[in-house]
Amino acid sequence: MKIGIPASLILYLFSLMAAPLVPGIINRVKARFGGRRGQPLLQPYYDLARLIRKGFVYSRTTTALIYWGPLLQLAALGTALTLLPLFPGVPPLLSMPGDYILLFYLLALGRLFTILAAMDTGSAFEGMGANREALFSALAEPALFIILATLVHRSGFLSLSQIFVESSAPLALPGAEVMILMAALYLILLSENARIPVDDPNTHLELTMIHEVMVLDHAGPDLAVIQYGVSLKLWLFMILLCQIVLSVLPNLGVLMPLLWLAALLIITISIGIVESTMARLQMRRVPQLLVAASALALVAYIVSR
Amino acid sequence: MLPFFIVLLILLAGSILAMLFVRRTMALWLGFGAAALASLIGLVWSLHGLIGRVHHAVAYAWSLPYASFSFMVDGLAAFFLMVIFLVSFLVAIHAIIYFRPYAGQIRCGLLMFSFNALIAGMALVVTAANGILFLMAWEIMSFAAYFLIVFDDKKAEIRRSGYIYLIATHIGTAFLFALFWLLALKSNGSMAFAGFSAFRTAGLAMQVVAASLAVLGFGAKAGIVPLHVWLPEAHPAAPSPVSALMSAVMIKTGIYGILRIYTLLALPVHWWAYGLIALGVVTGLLGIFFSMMQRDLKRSLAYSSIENIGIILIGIGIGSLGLALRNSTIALLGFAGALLHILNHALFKALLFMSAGMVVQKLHHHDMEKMGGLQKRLPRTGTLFIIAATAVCGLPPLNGFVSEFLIYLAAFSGVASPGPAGIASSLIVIISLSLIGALALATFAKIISIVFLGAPRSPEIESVRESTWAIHLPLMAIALLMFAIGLFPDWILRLILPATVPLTGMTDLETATLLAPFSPVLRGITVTTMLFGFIFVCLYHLRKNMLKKRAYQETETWGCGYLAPTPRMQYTSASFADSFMGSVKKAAGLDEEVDRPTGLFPKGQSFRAMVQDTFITRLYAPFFEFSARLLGFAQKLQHGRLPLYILYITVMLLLLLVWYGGLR
Amino acid sequence: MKSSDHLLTHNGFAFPFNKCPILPLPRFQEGVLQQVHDGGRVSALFAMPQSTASHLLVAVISHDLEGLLAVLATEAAQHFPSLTPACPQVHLFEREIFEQMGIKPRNHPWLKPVRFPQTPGVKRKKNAVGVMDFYRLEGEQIHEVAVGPVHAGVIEPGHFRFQCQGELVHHLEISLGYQHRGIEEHLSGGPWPATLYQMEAAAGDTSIGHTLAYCQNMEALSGVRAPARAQAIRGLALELERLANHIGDLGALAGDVGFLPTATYCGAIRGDLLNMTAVVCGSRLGRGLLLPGGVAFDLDDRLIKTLLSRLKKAQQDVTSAVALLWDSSSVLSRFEGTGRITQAQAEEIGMVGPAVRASGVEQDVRHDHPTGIYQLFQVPMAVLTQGDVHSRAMVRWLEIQRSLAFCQDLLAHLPEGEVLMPLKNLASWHMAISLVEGWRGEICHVACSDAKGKVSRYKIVDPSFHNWFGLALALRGQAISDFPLCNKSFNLSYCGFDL
Amino acid sequence: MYRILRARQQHGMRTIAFPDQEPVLPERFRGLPEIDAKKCPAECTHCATACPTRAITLNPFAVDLGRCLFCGACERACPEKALVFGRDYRLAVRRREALHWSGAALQHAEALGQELIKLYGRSFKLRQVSAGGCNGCEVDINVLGTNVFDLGRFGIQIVASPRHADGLIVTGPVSENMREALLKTWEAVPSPRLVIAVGACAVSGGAFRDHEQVHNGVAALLPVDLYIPGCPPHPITILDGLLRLLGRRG
Repeated sequence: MKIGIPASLILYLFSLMAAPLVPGIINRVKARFGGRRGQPLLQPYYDLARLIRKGFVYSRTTTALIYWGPLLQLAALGTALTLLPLFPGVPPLLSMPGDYILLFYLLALGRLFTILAAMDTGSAFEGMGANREALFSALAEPALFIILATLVHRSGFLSLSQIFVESSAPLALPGAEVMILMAALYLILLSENARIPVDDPNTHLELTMIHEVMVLDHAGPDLAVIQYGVSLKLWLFMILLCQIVLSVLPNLGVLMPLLWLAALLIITISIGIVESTMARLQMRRVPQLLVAASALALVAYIVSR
Repeated sequence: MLPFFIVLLILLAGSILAMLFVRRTMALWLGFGAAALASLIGLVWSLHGLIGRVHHAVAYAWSLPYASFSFMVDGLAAFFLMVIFLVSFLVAIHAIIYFRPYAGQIRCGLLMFSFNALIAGMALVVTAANGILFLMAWEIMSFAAYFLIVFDDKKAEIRRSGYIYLIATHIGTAFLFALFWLLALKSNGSMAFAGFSAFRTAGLAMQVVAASLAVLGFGAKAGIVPLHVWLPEAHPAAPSPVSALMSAVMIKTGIYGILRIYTLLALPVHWWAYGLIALGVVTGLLGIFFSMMQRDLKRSLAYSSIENIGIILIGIGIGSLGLALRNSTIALLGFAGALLHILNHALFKALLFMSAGMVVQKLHHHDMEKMGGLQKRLPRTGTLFIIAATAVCGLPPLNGFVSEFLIYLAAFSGVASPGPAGIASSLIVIISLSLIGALALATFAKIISIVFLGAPRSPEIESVRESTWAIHLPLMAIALLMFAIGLFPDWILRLILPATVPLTGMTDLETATLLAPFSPVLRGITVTTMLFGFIFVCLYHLRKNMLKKRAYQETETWGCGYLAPTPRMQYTSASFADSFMGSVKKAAGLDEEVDRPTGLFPKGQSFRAMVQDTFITRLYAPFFEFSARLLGFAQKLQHGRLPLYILYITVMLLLLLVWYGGLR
Repeated sequence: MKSSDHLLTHNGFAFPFNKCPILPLPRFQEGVLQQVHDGGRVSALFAMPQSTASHLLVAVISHDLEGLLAVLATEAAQHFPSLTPACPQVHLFEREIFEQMGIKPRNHPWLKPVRFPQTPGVKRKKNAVGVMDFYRLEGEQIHEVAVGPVHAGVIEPGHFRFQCQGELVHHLEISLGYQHRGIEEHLSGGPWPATLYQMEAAAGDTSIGHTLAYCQNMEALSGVRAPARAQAIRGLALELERLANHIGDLGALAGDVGFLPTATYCGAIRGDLLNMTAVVCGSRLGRGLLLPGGVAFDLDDRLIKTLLSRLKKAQQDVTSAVALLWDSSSVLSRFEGTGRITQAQAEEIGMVGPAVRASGVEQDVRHDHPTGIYQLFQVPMAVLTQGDVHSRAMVRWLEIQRSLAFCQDLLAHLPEGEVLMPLKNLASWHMAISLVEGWRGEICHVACSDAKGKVSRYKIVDPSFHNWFGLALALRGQAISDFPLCNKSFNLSYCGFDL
Repeated sequence: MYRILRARQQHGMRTIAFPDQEPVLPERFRGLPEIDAKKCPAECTHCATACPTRAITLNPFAVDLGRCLFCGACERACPEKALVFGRDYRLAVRRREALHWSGAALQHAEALGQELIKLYGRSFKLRQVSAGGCNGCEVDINVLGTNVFDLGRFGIQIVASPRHADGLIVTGPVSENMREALLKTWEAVPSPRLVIAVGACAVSGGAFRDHEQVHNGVAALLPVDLYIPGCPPHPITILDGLLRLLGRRG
């Protein structure tokens, strides 16, 4: 267990600040692709600022769980980010062997209470979303853990900070394997963050949504907490992906921050491109996609031996 | 050992007094009070033994052939005693209030008698150091449990559950007879546990047979798939505090048995580890899968116990793997994780069953499809259930996370270790643990949602009111303990270490040294979860302050502006489970009675989905049908009644004959 | 067809009502069944008050192959045996008759409210909208999903009740009536000054279609023919309306599966088409263009040139935008096999428009009962057989191409002359029937005049009235997440149904 | 992918420059009427009689733009061409009375108060309720979301749940059958909340005014913050109204 240095703290705060920018950039990419001016880059911040100042509306059916859900989810994400090395070479705020288990179980805690918050309303819509979320995340979980096992296996280290920070050539994976691993993680990223082809963040149809429909009854500051949480979660997965990408690239020293930003930007833009060019999968096809992600991860694991 | 005998004495006295004064309300205090008192003494004593690393061993002669009153309490036994007495203590206190409606009834006296007998039986099982004594204790425990299960024996399905339990448990006992006979062969017919260590010299084949017999015999009690079928029958049938006791601790005696035999055999070898892991994975995955499918609340909890037995087995398996790989870190983490999970599961499953019991007591049924909206009416019960459910999903900052974390860490260490052996099985452990965890999350999300959240699905729920504070006190104590373990795992792990000694074959000092590097890890969990709690509390207060200043509206759940929403417009348990079955509905044992709407103007169709345990429908039912046909002649002699029971007796007699023959 | 049992007429014609024989009820019903059996289709079935005690039941049967309309009439008092069991396509008509006039179809399998009218004067006890005896799949394990009236998108209100087992829809029932504004009721005694504009707003996305049907009726009743140039401009407007909506639908279908390129482009091209209508008349939806007797706006050469060049541009744009759709396998996998309606089902429930043509039925008013410019300029019919979302989308695409060609052809050969004829008084005791192939399908208007030449009964049948039931059937056994896609592939009107 | 990029190339950037540049409207577009009362012969009532919604009152001459369907019937009926429809698309107002137009300049919609502008200026989410609308206004609201008008660039969006919204955008005359649904939706919007009435129906009942099945517009049930007349209003009119409300056009 190690306590990080000021750099880690700065990075942590930067992450908290920058996370809502990601959906903003994705929207810009989609606007470019669609041939429209599109939402301002900072629109997610404007939305948060508005929501945080609005009033509350609660259903008479609901209990305290409806706001416990978003709060626990955000607290879990805020904590999870302290366990993740945010930048190559800089250790996270907290670190210990098995920290990734704690990280993803914290996220799972957030997910459980998000589901409960949705089900608290007693609406079939939210039930539908919660059901889909529960199923898809259950299928994504093994894939995620195989990816982690691959990282641990390759590096021989038991903590994220050791894997990404302390080892000199962290993964030393040959190109093909790291590509497979990234592909698997990328699929999980799309699925866990409710993006196309699994979910459509822009759709406004109760019956086809997953994430959006779970928060149909959340208003004002509660919704702000949820939306901020959504961008933090996306950020978290992007950082993980980014770390794997950068771990196979040579260390550029002073240019590292640029490389880091570039990698994050490329991932963001790629999400925008996927959303601009692909249709959504049929709901019953999504499990197949997630099993495919597991299979990919498994291939990466086996090949990497 | 004296306090231990005093404990037994108090239990016996309590049973008898409860029966004597059964017509008075006081009987509840006598019966359950004695159980609580005895358990408290036992708890202190076992804790003392565990912390102080005090080993007890006594033996008194017994006139029965091969038998002796021989007791032994080492770290492992002390740990199990602690779990048994801890849970018994809390359940007994809860039961004093829970059974008030039955006060004065004769069957209530029998209940208390059996309750105390069950506790005594379990305590004896984990302390017995002689085969015969052990089997006697085992039978006391089993029969006590039987009478507890059929407490409400007016209902046919409860009697049926009782039979299934009785058959299953005695088939298990039959295997145990065989096991002890086999073990005794190598120690010149002696039934003393101490002598069984001679079995270590036996050949691999014998070892395999013994280990298999142990798994079959004890596995039937623990609920290892496919020997689990009695569990989902018995748990819903029994009154909830009894289910709590059975599910939380009684089935763990099966695990104890496996562990005890394990210490007696010349294991570990790879195949044993692989076998346990495989069994654990199958048990865990199928357990949670069937748990998800249930519509009966208590049945679902029962299947979740099977799942947790699976996790415990995985832990033991990976521990054994560590031993086989000569990697003591993995071994220690695996066993410590498994043992801690035994304690953890005892806590949260007791809490789950007791809080579920309070729901059941109010509604008089366990059908989740008729529940809903109870969190508003039973806020304390609901909150306790949610805490327990969070723990059973293995989520921080509760205790379930810590034990799963240790097992994970063992598996990840396996993955990280340079040797190729065991990497595959470690990966399997990681994959299945993550899948089990995610499915458990989905399952309990479903249970909480359908039972406690949303709008009531039946009108009688409207009038349900919360019980007195007192009944919740033992439950809250459990919840506090769970938080304590979750937040300070370092501390609890030290407590458990002595129990790993007999399993790993290491000394106290060795285990302590090995574990030293993990103290910071566990303190890391403390810091992280504390940070999590801190962030949450900050956010919570931020929101609370906002709420004071902001406009606040209360309305109905957004239902698209429809005029007349009904509780039917909520997800049902079956609907939630449906997507998890995917395309394996038939294989999963789903028996759908769908009268699909056809034609342009359908009228009056209905739908019913029943999930039956595939092992019952595909394995046992055909087997017993076949046996019943085989025993058709006996049917005539017995006026055609109870063929299954006859089968059981016949098998028993046969086995006894074999046993006698073998010893002579 | 026994000619003594009915009166045969053509689309857009008026006839003295006493020419139509009033049959005894059994013969009327036999006649309807016989004609449906012989390939007829019930275009309208309605009641009109005759005296205080009795009502006249009138059925309009379309014989598409012959291009004829058969009219049957009978007298009905309190009740009549329901025809629905033998002829399911009348089930909504009978429910409507019961709701409007209180005449009960006996043994109707699903006698439920249609529009939940709240108005005084209607002999029903006050019933809350959307609260009715929905079909229910019994069992505690089924959950219901109730969608609407206020939907997530910018959509009109309607209530959809699903009986679901997880994601699987066992049954869908649709309950409308939220948009009920009393158009039909208020037409009696008209036409009023606002009537024309109520027709434009009967189904606001089909302004041209409904107004055209209305104008044809008024012209037929007053014996005036709109000039050829006006007829051509009407045809142009009708096709522009079709184009705009079909292109919009393809975009929306793409949007529903999250396929952004086609969704965005088609959304914009649809606007271009709407703007072409605005070039003609100043309103994007063609409001104020059609008048009984002709059209309010003429086209000059400059405008024709503008329109032609815009059409060409739109043709290029839409071709490339829609090509992306058919090229994308991820889209096709969502479309194919989803929400199937078989030809037998489609014919049994009497569906119309692109939806029925996607199920293999050859039926198009422009082709079967042509009026106006369609008697001179042909539009080839687009028929596919699969009956799934893909077919319904593809039929639209075929119709888009044919309409584009038609419009360009028409603009190049616009007849000369006046565009408006003054309307005369309506003939008394006459009935006129007018069918128009709107973009959703057959629009049927029936007008009856009284002794003073005022409208005594005006019946409007929007294509959606026939097709909503098709959507409900298409959803059986489908995934609930595919509902928006299926719904959009029909894209039916709520207000056109509710009136 | 290549085809998608090519299509993108072909279709180009479609978003109009409004509000930085004035929109291009069709020649025959009917916007704010223009009256030359001097041309009116005495006792002439042609326009008032021709009006299907009786929006025109004489002596003194006034048009209730809230009722006006912009159908052009009065223009056609006027023998002296004293009344013609102009091309001014800016019709949105904040108060109902402002729609009683008598020839003077229209009192365009003022921006919201300072507080609300701060709250909603850059982010404004609406829930649309079609309360008996004919799908005409709905179509023109929907069109705002296309890349031509691109409502999103102003931070305005139509959202799925009223809980997420800051106001309702109501179309249709509010049929009796939609009354309760509308009120339920209103209840579900967290405050502060606004109501925007779009189209003649929502403003006054439009062509269905005084039918007993309708409520003659939203104002009968909810406090309206912005009236956008027209049947249906041109999308640019709606957009103009929204932007004025948010103080982004003055």
